Amino acid sequence: MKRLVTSLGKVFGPLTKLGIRPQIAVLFFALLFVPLFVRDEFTLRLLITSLMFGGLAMAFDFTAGFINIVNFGFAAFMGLGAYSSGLSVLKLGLSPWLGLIFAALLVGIVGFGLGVLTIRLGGIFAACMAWFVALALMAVTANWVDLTKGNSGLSVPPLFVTIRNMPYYYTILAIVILVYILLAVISSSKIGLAFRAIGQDVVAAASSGVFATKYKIINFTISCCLAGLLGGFYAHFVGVLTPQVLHTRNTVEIMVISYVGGRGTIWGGLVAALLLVPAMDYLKGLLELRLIMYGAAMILIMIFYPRGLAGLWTSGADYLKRKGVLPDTSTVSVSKGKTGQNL
Amino acid sequence: MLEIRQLDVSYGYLQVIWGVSLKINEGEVVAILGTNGAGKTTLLKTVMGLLTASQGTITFLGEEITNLPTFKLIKRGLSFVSEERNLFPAMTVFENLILGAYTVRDKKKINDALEYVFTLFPRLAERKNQLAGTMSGGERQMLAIARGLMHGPRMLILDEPSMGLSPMNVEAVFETITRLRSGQTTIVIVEQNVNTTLRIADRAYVLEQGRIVLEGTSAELRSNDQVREMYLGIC
Amino acid sequence: GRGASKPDDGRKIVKIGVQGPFTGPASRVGDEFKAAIQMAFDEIGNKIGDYEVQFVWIDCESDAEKAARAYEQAIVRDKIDVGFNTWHSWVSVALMDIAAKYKMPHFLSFGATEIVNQKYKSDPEKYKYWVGKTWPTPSLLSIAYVEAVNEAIEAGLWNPPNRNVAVYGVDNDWGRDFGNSVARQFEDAGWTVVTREWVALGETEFYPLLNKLQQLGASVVVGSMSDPPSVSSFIKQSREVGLKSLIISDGLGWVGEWYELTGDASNYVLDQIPQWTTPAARKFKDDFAAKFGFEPGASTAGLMYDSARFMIKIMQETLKEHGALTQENFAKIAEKVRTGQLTFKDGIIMKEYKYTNDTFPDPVVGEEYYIFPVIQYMNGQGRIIWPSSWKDEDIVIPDFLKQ
Amino acid sequence: MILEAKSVSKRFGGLKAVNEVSLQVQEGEIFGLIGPNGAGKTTFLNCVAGDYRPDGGSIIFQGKNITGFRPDIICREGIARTYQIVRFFPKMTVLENVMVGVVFGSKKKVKFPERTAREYLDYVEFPVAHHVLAENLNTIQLKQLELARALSTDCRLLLLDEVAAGLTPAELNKITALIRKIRDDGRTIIIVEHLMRLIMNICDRIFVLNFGEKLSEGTPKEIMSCEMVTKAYLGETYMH
Amino acid sequence: MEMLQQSWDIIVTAILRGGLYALMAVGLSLVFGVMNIANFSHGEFYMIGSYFAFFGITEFKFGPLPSIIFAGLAAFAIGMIVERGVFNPLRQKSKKGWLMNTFLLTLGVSIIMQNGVRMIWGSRYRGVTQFWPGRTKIFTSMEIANDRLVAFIIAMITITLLWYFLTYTRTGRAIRAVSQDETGASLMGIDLNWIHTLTFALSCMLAAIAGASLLSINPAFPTMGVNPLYKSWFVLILVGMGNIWGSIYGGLIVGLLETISIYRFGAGWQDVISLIIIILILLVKPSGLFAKKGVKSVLE
Ligand SMILES: Nc1ncnc2c1ncn2[C@@H]1O[C@H](COP(=O)(O)OP(=O)(O)OP(=O)(O)O)[C@@H](O)[C@H]1O
Ligand SMILES: Nc1ncnc2c1ncn2[C@@H]1O[C@H](COP(=O)(O)OP(=O)(O)OP(=O)(O)O)[C@@H](O)[C@H]1O
Ligand SMILES: [Mg+2]
Ligand SMILES: [Mg+2]
Repeated sequence: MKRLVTSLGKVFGPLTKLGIRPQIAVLFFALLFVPLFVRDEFTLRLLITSLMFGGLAMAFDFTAGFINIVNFGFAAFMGLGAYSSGLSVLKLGLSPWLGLIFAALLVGIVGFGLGVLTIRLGGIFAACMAWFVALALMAVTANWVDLTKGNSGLSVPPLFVTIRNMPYYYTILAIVILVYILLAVISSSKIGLAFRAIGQDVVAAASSGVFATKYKIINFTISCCLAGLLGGFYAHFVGVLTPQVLHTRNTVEIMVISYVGGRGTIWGGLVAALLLVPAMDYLKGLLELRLIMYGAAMILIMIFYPRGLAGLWTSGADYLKRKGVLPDTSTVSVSKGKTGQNL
Repeated sequence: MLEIRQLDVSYGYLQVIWGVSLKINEGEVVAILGTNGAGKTTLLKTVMGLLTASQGTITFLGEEITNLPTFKLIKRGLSFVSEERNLFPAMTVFENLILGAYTVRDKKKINDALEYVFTLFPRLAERKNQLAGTMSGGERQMLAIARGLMHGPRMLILDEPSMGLSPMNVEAVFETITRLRSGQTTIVIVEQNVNTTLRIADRAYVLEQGRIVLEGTSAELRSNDQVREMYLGIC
Repeated sequence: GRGASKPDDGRKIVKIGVQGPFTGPASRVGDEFKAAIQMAFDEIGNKIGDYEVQFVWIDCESDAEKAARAYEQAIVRDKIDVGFNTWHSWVSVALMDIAAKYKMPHFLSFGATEIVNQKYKSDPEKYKYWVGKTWPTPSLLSIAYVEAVNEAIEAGLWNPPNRNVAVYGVDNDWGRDFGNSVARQFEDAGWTVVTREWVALGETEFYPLLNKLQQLGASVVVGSMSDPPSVSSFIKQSREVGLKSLIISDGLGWVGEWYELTGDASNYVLDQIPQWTTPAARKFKDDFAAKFGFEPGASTAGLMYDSARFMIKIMQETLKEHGALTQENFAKIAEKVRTGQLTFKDGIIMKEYKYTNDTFPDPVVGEEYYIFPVIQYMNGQGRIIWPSSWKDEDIVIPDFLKQ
Repeated sequence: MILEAKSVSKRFGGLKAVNEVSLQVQEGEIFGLIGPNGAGKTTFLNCVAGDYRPDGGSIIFQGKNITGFRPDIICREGIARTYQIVRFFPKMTVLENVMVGVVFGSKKKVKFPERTAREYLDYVEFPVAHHVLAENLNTIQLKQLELARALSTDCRLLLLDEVAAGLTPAELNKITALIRKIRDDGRTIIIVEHLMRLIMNICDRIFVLNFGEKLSEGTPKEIMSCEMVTKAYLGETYMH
Repeated sequence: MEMLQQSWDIIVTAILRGGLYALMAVGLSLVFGVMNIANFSHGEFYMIGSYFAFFGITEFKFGPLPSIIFAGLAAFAIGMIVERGVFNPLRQKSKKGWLMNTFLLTLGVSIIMQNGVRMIWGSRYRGVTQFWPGRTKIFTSMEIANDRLVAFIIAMITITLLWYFLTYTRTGRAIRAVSQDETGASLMGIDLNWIHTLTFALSCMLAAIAGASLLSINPAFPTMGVNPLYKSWFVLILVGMGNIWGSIYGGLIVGLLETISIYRFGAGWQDVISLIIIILILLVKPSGLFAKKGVKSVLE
């Protein structure tokens, strides 16, 4: 066992350097081959949705878990991406693929603006500012009927001519891998160091030479850009958009996934999505009871395991390392080391 | 009056206090000395129910008080002036003092206590209506001590009352302690200012890495070589 | 799980996938749907010929993505044989693609706005599995108000101070479609539209709006809101403000308990809503209330009941003609529904539910087919004032509107 | 002269926390800033480090006017600081805490930030393993960590706000030696401290603030014998 | 003349609207100030307040006022249960990441309450047509339904009582003390657990009173709490945390913004307009209109 892990460690060594976790690389590898075994259209669709939420949760965590600002309007930026991709196809005649890119860029720009808006705000005020911007966006989407068709809904052309789920599956898988790698690389780079520094103590970060504003804006821009991209995918996958896509309800859903996954980990959100979305689907028959269970589960997790799945994984791995089953390879361990007590 | 037996305290996995036992008699001034991070604050907080003990017992006036919630200890006559002062910054000096007497229901007793602390610290009487958050460091410390006296405690525990104060204010604080002592209040004091502390204390304990390593009267300790080297800086 | 396929013990089962908002913000409607469908199928002992009917309740949660996923699950996992019903138009749009993908005939959906028609017309061949709307595009119905008002004026029942009309509505697909089409129809009939006001869904505070309307002094105030708190607040507050206009509140009576919410503030208000007119309808209403403990709405539970019975008829017809209740056979029968060869005449709400090639996906609208009578409320009762052939009474004009 | 403050002022509402303070700090000296609680010492440091923008006056650092610059720019210009109440990144390891300073704190591009960070930790003789999360450290360790982070920005001028508060005499001796070492390695230091023993021991010159204004300035000896200082700050009965 | 009349209408409407926003916001602010919980289940207590008032009137045949008081007390009790069952356990376990963890807890509470109510009472609308029939003339031309006026008065009285309670009573002072320094408060002999439970329950009671006194205007249904919740957050953020009188101004400002935008831009845009203005205000005053920097308390 130990030797296997060590040799795997060698293979993944360069990846780990970039902050890409071997277990996630394995997961992606497995996901690549899923359609070979699962030919069931519904399961594929469920996986598509799960991956989509996983991607969103990762992008959300990139802000919440690193610079410690909860973008409580996150769904609206995803929705904005959906609408801008859809409308760019309908009104500008772009191909849906270009639409996705257009959406990513546009929402990235809006994220830039949001970053500028929230510069001076901290904590709950920044979260509320993002939320208010989102609510305003949603109201605009509902009211600008000439452009968006408002609450009647906007029909959006699909990405593929075929109606099978497979192409969508590989598209979203590619997007999610891209998102993960991008976020993992950034967050393990110098920029990531700056993100975490300003997330934990802005003043100390500034006095160490970190220009908080710049990194806050970079973070918002990237996170929103990815939300826009995923939103664009949503648009062309589902085929119809209503302002409800921008609803706070969806932000809560993404937030729960990312928190259950574990804050500040990037990968936690993806794993949580792959578990939670199917689980919720499985329980659909319970109607309200399902949502009550969902609420209760949320409460129990927050009370008893606030570090989420990632925390569970880490403590599990720590336990194994202590038992000597796994080699202690990490240079930067998150475990609580024994501190020396004195000079 | 207060007795601690074989106390262990940990933060998570990290044990900080190891089998500490000590005893404080009525009317004494006892100092607890120790290097930074020796666990002095931890010890006091555990006595006050702000932290939980994993092992051992604490008795106060013959009754066991181990791990009782803080507010019950206040009712029994303990009082704690913490390192961080813990004042209510958006309330006036007067309101802070009134809250000090939260456990006292008798209006007259409250008024007497107010009068007493105002004679101790005339400065507070002048600043009765100033918000605590706007007071200077020295004034805050006075307020914290005064507030700790408001419910007429039988034992007052002070954690580094002179920390961060200018020499003049330090002087004032120690003067107050001397005066309290003559007022029959038992006092436990934790200080870095070893020199001065040993001058006013009857007895002292030395805590090191969470263990009691020395104890004795002030005079004994002052002449102890180890103490002289470690704390008095005399080599 | 529910992923079971059919039993091999010779029992014949037909699985019908019913879409609806069973949880989420519109779950109230979902409750009524479910109850009405159960009423209809209970009456036939849940059997079509020797087939036992099994329901797969497909919850859309008022969300297009979730609805589509649930629908695909119902098709792939639960192996439904036929689809039935929706509530939101956007859900219809999302499901049309799924239905086309699996060639799953899907009958009689509420989702009514133009967006559904547009999608259907963009590729009728592809979307032919989307069979019929239970509710026509709103503009097809709202013309009745204009006619009712104009007829009253011509008949000398009312001499309005001006021919101005103010339009209001809830800000969603329904409210806007309705408001805009009724505005157009009033304009075509020579009226002037002085304002159009959209309010947020769930809004219950109408003082500013009503004061504005009152100052505009239009003779008629017309609009629609889909949620009862808004409607009842609007009506009550219009009395509080003392609005001196004839109020048309399309959809006031959509939920059974409307009178408990508005009280007599609803007097004189016009609505266009199916009524429990026939004995059969009233019986349904009473049975429903007795069975489920709440008042059914004629336009939700009532229409759903008709729709479910039409569905039963379709299923029976399929069995009769093709001998088995399979997806392919349902698809074949869809052709007859679309062309008007198969219609439903025994409804409690409408005279006849019928589609033709010209109207599809809308039902045929007309006095002998699908029409909502215009009614006027008085002390908790709705009395039909239009069309004249159905009329209970003439329109009553309140004193404050008389000149 | 490395730093010059020309009649720097900072107000909070009606309160003049720092009022027209002018001072000069020479290259390579240890400059003490003392005064009663609330005299404006921390506020003055905040003005120099850019945490506050002065309401009036100017601050010249190495011949460059840096008044009102952002703290991160000032840091990269070469002024680093520690805080009276320690500031650090609790969820990062000791090493990462210092790396923030190494990577972002100086104009120079550091090739191997990790190695450099370790060097600074060794420089302050940091006693704890480098992969420990900072939230698990105690006060003195945090102060050392903060010092290492400040130094890691490769500063020319170091502002220390009550680094010695709460230390025992033995620890005090260590920190005194460390401060001397930092100065001897060519850095200038401004130190704010209440501990006279330390101040008198290591400062080349001392500046006394009272109610936001200059009270006195001079060598430790001069200050000790200055009557005004005794009255306002040390107290009549002050004795060493 | 007409302009004047219209301005009066706007102002009166805004005041009536704002009063109840203020009542909601005060409760939110109380819980945030004392317990540091950003409560997203506040709207659900508004909702159950509505339900209890309905049952008070229809089942127990109370009059309007007793029904409202009944609703307040019932919500108080439920609030106590929720605090003891949800927030208290977390506090005992760990205070790390408290703000975000409790935020998620409140989301959970909100989901459970919404769906629980739907399960128990279904999603039918429960309302009464009127509490206090009739209208009152304000100024020369404007008439206002008594229900609305009384609801406003109830809100104002409740807020005043709360203010008195917090300022002058021993327990009120204890609540404020906890909001400023928990350790300090416990060192004064204050039972933190009790104060937290009390505070949360009080806040729930305020929301329930708001919901109950509007029953004749808003029938009760499971998701009715969402809108008032949003509005009270607007108010809270606009005025800054922990300021009771500020909440009243905030309520009026939000009411006024909405009313004006309805008049000027049409109904659908009210959220856009008022949100944009709130955002602009926040840009100028990042911690809210009335917030004092660095001082955290429930009452200034
Ligand atoms: N952000 C602020 N807002 C309002 N007043 C402030 C602020 N910061 C400091 N003050 C006030 O300015 C004065 C000077 O404070 P400063 O912190 O500079 O004192 P100090 O000399 O460092 O005192 P100490 O030795 O106690 O640390 C004090 O009266 C303080 O209350
Ligand atoms: N919240 C905490 N979590 C983990 N460890 C802690 C915590 N608080 C204190 N410690 C550790 O416990 C030990 C004792 O700390 P304590 O504050 O009791 O020391 P002290 O003697 O009061 O020191 P000081 O003179 O600095 O006040 C230290 O090693 C410190 O790092
Ligand atoms: Mg201590
Ligand atoms: Mg200072």
